[in-house]
Amino acid sequence: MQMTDSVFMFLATMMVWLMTPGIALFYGGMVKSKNVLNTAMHSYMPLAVISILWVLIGYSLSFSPGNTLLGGLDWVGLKDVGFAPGPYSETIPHSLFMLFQMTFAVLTVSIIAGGIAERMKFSAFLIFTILWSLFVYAPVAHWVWGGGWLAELGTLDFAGGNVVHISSGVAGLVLAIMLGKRKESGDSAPHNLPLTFLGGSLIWFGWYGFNVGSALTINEVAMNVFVNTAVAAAAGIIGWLIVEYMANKKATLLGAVSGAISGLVAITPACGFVTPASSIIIGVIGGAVCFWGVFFLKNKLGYDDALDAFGLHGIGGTWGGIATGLFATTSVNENGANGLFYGDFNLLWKQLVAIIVTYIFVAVVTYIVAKVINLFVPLRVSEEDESMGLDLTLHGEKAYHESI
Amino acid sequence: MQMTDSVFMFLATMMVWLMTPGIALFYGGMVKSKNVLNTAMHSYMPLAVISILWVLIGYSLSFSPGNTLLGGLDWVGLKDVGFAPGPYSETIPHSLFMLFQMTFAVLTVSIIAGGIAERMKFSAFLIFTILWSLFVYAPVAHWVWGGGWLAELGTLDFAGGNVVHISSGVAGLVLAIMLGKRKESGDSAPHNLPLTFLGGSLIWFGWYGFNVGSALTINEVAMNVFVNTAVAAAAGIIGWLIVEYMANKKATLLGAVSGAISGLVAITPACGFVTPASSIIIGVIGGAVCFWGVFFLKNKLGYDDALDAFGLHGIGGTWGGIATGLFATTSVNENGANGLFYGDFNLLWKQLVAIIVTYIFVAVVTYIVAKVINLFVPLRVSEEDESMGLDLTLHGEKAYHESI
Amino acid sequence: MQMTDSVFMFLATMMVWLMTPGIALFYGGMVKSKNVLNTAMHSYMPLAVISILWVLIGYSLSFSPGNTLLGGLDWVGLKDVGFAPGPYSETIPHSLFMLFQMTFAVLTVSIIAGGIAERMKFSAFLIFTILWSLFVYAPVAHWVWGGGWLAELGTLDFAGGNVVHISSGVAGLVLAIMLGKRKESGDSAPHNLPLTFLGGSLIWFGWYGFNVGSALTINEVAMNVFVNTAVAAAAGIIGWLIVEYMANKKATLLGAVSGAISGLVAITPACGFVTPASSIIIGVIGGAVCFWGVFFLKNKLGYDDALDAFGLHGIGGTWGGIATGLFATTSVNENGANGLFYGDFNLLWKQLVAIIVTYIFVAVVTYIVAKVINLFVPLRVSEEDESMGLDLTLHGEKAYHESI
Amino acid sequence: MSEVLTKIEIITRPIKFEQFKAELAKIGVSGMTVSEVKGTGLQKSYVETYRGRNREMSLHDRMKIEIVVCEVPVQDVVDVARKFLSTGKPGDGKIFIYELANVVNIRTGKEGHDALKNDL
Amino acid sequence: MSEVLTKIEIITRPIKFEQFKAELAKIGVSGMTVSEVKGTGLQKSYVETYRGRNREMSLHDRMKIEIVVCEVPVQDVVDVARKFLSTGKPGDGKIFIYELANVVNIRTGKEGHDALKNDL
Amino acid sequence: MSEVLTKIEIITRPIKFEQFKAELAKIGVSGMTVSEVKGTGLQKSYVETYRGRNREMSLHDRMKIEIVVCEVPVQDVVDVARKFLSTGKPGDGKIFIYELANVVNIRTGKEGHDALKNDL
Ligand SMILES: Nc1ncnc2c1ncn2[C@@H]1O[C@H](COP(=O)(O)OP(=O)(O)O)[C@@H](O)[C@H]1O
Ligand SMILES: Nc1ncnc2c1ncn2[C@@H]1O[C@H](COP(=O)(O)OP(=O)(O)O)[C@@H](O)[C@H]1O
Ligand SMILES: Nc1ncnc2c1ncn2[C@@H]1O[C@H](COP(=O)(O)OP(=O)(O)O)[C@@H](O)[C@H]1O
Repeated sequence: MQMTDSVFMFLATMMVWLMTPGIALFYGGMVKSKNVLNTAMHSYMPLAVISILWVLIGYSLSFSPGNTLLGGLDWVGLKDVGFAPGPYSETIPHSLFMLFQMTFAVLTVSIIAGGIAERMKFSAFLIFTILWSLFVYAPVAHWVWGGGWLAELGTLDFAGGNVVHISSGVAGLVLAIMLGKRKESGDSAPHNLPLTFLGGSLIWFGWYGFNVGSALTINEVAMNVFVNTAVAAAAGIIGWLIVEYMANKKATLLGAVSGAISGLVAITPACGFVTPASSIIIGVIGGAVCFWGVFFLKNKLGYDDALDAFGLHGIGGTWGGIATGLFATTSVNENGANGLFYGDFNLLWKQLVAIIVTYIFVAVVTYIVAKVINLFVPLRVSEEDESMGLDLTLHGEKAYHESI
Repeated sequence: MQMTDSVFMFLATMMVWLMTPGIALFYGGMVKSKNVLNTAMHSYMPLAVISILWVLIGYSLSFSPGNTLLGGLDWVGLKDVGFAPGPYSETIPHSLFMLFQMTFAVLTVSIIAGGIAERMKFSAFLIFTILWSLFVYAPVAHWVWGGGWLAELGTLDFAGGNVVHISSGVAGLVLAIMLGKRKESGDSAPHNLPLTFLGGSLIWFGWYGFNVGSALTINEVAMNVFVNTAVAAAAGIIGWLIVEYMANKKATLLGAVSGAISGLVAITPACGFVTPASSIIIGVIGGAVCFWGVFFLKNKLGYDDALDAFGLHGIGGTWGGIATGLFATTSVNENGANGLFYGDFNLLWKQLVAIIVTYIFVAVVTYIVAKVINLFVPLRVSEEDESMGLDLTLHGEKAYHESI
Repeated sequence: MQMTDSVFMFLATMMVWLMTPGIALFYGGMVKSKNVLNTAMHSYMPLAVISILWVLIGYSLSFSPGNTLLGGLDWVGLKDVGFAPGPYSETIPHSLFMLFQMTFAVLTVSIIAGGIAERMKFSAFLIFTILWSLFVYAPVAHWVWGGGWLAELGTLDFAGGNVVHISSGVAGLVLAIMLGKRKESGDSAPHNLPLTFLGGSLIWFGWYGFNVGSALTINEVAMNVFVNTAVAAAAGIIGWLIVEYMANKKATLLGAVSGAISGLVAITPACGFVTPASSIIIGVIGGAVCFWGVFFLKNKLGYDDALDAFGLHGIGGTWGGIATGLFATTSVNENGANGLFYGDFNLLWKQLVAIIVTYIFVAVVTYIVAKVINLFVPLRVSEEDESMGLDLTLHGEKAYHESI
Repeated sequence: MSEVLTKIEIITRPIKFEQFKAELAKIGVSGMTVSEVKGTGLQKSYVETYRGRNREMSLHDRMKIEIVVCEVPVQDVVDVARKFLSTGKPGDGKIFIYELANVVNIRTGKEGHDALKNDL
Repeated sequence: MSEVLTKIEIITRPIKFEQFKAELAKIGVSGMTVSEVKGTGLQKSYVETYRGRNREMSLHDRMKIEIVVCEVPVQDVVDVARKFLSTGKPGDGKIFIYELANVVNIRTGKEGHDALKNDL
Repeated sequence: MSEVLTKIEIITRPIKFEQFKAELAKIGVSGMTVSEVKGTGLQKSYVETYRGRNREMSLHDRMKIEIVVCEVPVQDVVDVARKFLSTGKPGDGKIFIYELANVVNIRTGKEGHDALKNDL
């Protein structure tokens, strides 16, 4: 046990914690003013329900030794999860590791809300988050971090490209397709970009805790992660804006913020295994491909991924997973592996397997969960509620009041 | 002296610091747009005046050895409060402990502003904060934390249920009653809920520093506090929303944020002495009783506690104090005690004494202080100023400007 | 190497990082609603471009040993900047020191944006930031912190009064004069003060990391800095509001926030060398002179320093530099010196030299850089763009959308 | 068609609208349109101050209520409004009265007098 | 001058304005003024709830579109509007029609009929 | 009563209102009502872009100034407005002139011509 690491991880946990309200604000600013509270609520409620779920059973399913597919029930209700270090780090309390991971579990679910904004029933989404967290998040987290089969296979995912970003992005996409388009999808513009800017800034801030904290100690790898995260986000902005400027002759603020997030998503799986120079490249390409996903792919395929949960997290996470297979080098982290550009094709192959399996698993289970819920609670709100706005119809509130 | 603890407490201090601007935003979003700056100012000014007051005399009155009712003047002007550890912790600089406590003193005063919103004179409130901090906060803090009679009695108040929440809540209530209702009290709705959401999120964030930091070191108790705080806040949301849904058939965002704060207030005195399972119960009930206070009690008794300073902090703090007497167990913290549910009635009794005495003392002194101020400066603004809005009439500013 | 210091500096770095989005929000709230995104973008883009520039070359030019005027090229592309401690601290990784300094380099540029708001071409500003960072920031940082001639001379600048505040303030002023007045300068009022309040709060929060972190370790000096920063900010509010109240019979929220920043700017160079009592005086005067600069000097001289980059940072930084020469005492920091009030005139003299040289150097080079850019890209937007608003004309976005 | 269509436009300070609406409902007014406006008139101007700079502003927050009536007598509406809105202080506002040429109900297509009838 | 100037004021729910504008352009309407208003009428009221307190609100978001025409027949505008806006549900809104005394084009100074002509 | 009540409605771009008001005060106009509107007319449309998607928008920010006069000649108001507001570029706006049936002062109850007089 080392107190310094505990302080570090307490800080990192708090930083990641802040990303969830950050997402709520980031998303909230992008919807119409009649839906901002509902949207924020979607991202906020996981702080309540998933947190409780996590201590009750989620953590055990994800991290307790079990089999290669799912954790066991040993740590249900935090049994044996106390101050003594757990198997994942000798230097911090087990309960602290559990809380650090709780913030990831919460955040992942709150990202999904971007795909379903402005048309999903609140109660349906609430139920969905619980089931999804158990049936999708827990296994995928277990595969990668809990000693499951992807870990055994030797794929690399430093801070959660697969577990957090691909899984939430794909889930958002599946739900978006199942729900169908918003009635006013073609016509919508962010009602409050400063709010989105603020949210995006909190997200970026927290991401340093997300990535650097994933080292679980402040060592050489952690410091490299810190540098990589900083430059990849910066490069993501530049990548996005260049492509945006080429396409539209404008560099937008929403683009800059989105680019930062794209860069951050892209570097997430790779950050502990690549050099800063590679990180810049990964970030620039991350920004560019996410713009492409949001702009071109979405238009082309016609789904209404309202706030681009898939466009940023799914696509960025996919690129990040691939990039790890290309740019990883053991010179940076001896627990890592060499990627294609360092002479080894193996890793890229494993990364692709991990990505593809995650896509399929998440898509299928998300679909089933949503279909089952739909038997009891319709997923989509009524047309009238949608046009009146979900804040008023589902929550009985309006975000803004003027004098009259 | 241990550097790790210093870093930890620096972090905790900064987190609590952030709660005060958080309160300003939280409250600011809930008032009419013509009063948002005035409301924010009420919660912001303590950062200026109480901070200076604290180093000059407040800290000494609260924490220096004195008698059991009030601290002495030994540490006036930070005399002897330097880098060497003080009596409250051997592992951190005395000045750091002083700053940590400064953020509590500031925050407490800024909470009061919720009771008096939209009708109190700025100058009167400014003077009030200074006097109240000396005549109410300092003694109560001394009783509980400075080695005063409540400490001697053996009451438990881990992070400030009595000192911070009950005292500010009761003060807010007394002022609210003295000021009378706002002219438009029945008619007011939050002018900007995203602002309130943001403020509420910063408050929650900071609360981890508030509770965990109160351990003054990152040990087993601190880690338990961390878990308890996380689950109690989550449970508070759930508790509030369930009751709200039963009452109104809606789960609101303002309700969720208020529920989180209710849960946090409720767990504050208990967090270092109870188990996570108890924390969930305390949180759920906390959310429920605060909703009851805000909804039913306020309506019934007819006072205009505008932003529910008493409704959340007073009622939540009271429940938290009682809950400590019920759920505390020495299995979690050997410096604690066993509550009723662990076989000992003594603690509950002491908790009730502490609560009742705090209520009476705070109410009486708050009343006297306010009455005295009223002799020199009227507490309430003129009718005309109230209807024009306090931002314009008291501060010469408007929060928002459109093109015209 | 000491892990505790690394955690501390990680935290401090993150806190300073947050100041840049903070500035974007702070400034964004003060402009017209048609320019808020452009203004935020000016302060946000340095996070992208200056970050990359810093790892590529900026850090090397500023900090690598070179001559007394400029650093060398030894650390270009982070060569030799790794986990092993660098020359500036034995207890933290060199790369961490580099990142801490990165946040300063980014922030400095983002402050400049206050002078040029609502009329400068985005592309011109973007190019300007890059060149200015190389030709102005790097040398000045090297002089003071990189072992350059100002360090040799023995001037004191604890956390960057010269490097960060005077340099950005003067640059903002020079650009403001070159650009000329905004068409609607007489008529403009902050479009969203709660946003400005929020930004100002994040700035203050981050400033603790800025000042305390500049100690690079959490020792006696650092703790004194912590106290000084807290009281100087508080005193800055009081100083500003007193003078404002005397002038206008109103104490404003914008004044309070501006006063806090004034106090923080003023204490920045001094914080590691003076006592808390001196800090209160420095803060009060800081608030007062900045109000004078913003109110009287600006009106008198007639330049349009739109959001008072010079008024707060230039003037406050100048006062802070002088104050260091007056109030510094070796009793607080043996690596410091005694100021005039402690019997030695020498330091004040050196401080004045440092300030004057910085003014001249920054003004001249800023002017040249801007003139050269103007040959290729006009600095100022067209009249039509200015009246339509820069958000729409330069970025194709609108900050707020209502239902129609 | 002898019916006369009249628009009554009330400019006043922000008020408790729902109560006012209830009063009007009593005399048979069911539909109305409300908007936020700014107004200048007798009420004295105020001063805003930003970073020391003062600006004298004379625009006050006002509410504009538009009511089109046919059967309901105009005078009744004016009376109710005066009773509810008059405080005796500058800023109470004005009522402007216009004649309309026609009204069309978008949903039913009915015109004039019938357009204002509330049939579902 | 035998020309008649008419203002057509449409009150309806928030709509896709650009599409509506395109429809109107087809019949020759080029200029119009739009504002956000609130309206109460047949559409049922809703409940807002804050910290347990319920408030019944009957003001809905509405859009006011003002079009002044001279040459374009009023009936054409009404027809286009009804076609585009009518959903058959309460809340579709009303069209109010007024006569104008005159129009002045600020830029050119031209009056009446000519003021509405779009010559640059 | 031979008095004629006239409403002058000016639609123009956002302007420095306090200065404009001062100009109007010179010719005796004391009360007016202002609101933010959007307008489409000759001024060319602009493009907004969000995450790559472009939208062409033709609604510009406009200000609507309503002035009801009785004694003050309408032409004077029009002249002052044109002088102050005309820039010669599309978007300067229009002035619409209506006749009123009556005006009531809520505070005093006075009607018509007298309702507009500023007696306290
Ligand atoms: N001549 C006018 N033309 C248009 N609007 C007016 C006129 N006179 C008053 N108003 C509107 O009525 C509001 C109230 O008028 P004011 O003169 O302040 O009140 P009162 O006449 O009751 O003292 C003004 O703010 C303005 O919006
Ligand atoms: N008599 C009226 N005077 C002024 N505005 C009206 C009147 N009747 C309706 N309106 C406006 O038209 C809107 C739509 O009217 P409503 O009665 O809800 O729809 P519909 O008549 O199509 O069922 C209302 O919200 C209100 O703004
Ligand atoms: N026929 C019309 N009906 C209603 N409003 C109009 C009409 N024509 C113009 N407007 C309003 O006047 C504003 C200015 O008109 P525009 O044609 O842009 O300017 P100009 O005629 O001076 O070139 C428009 O934005 C619109 O709000």
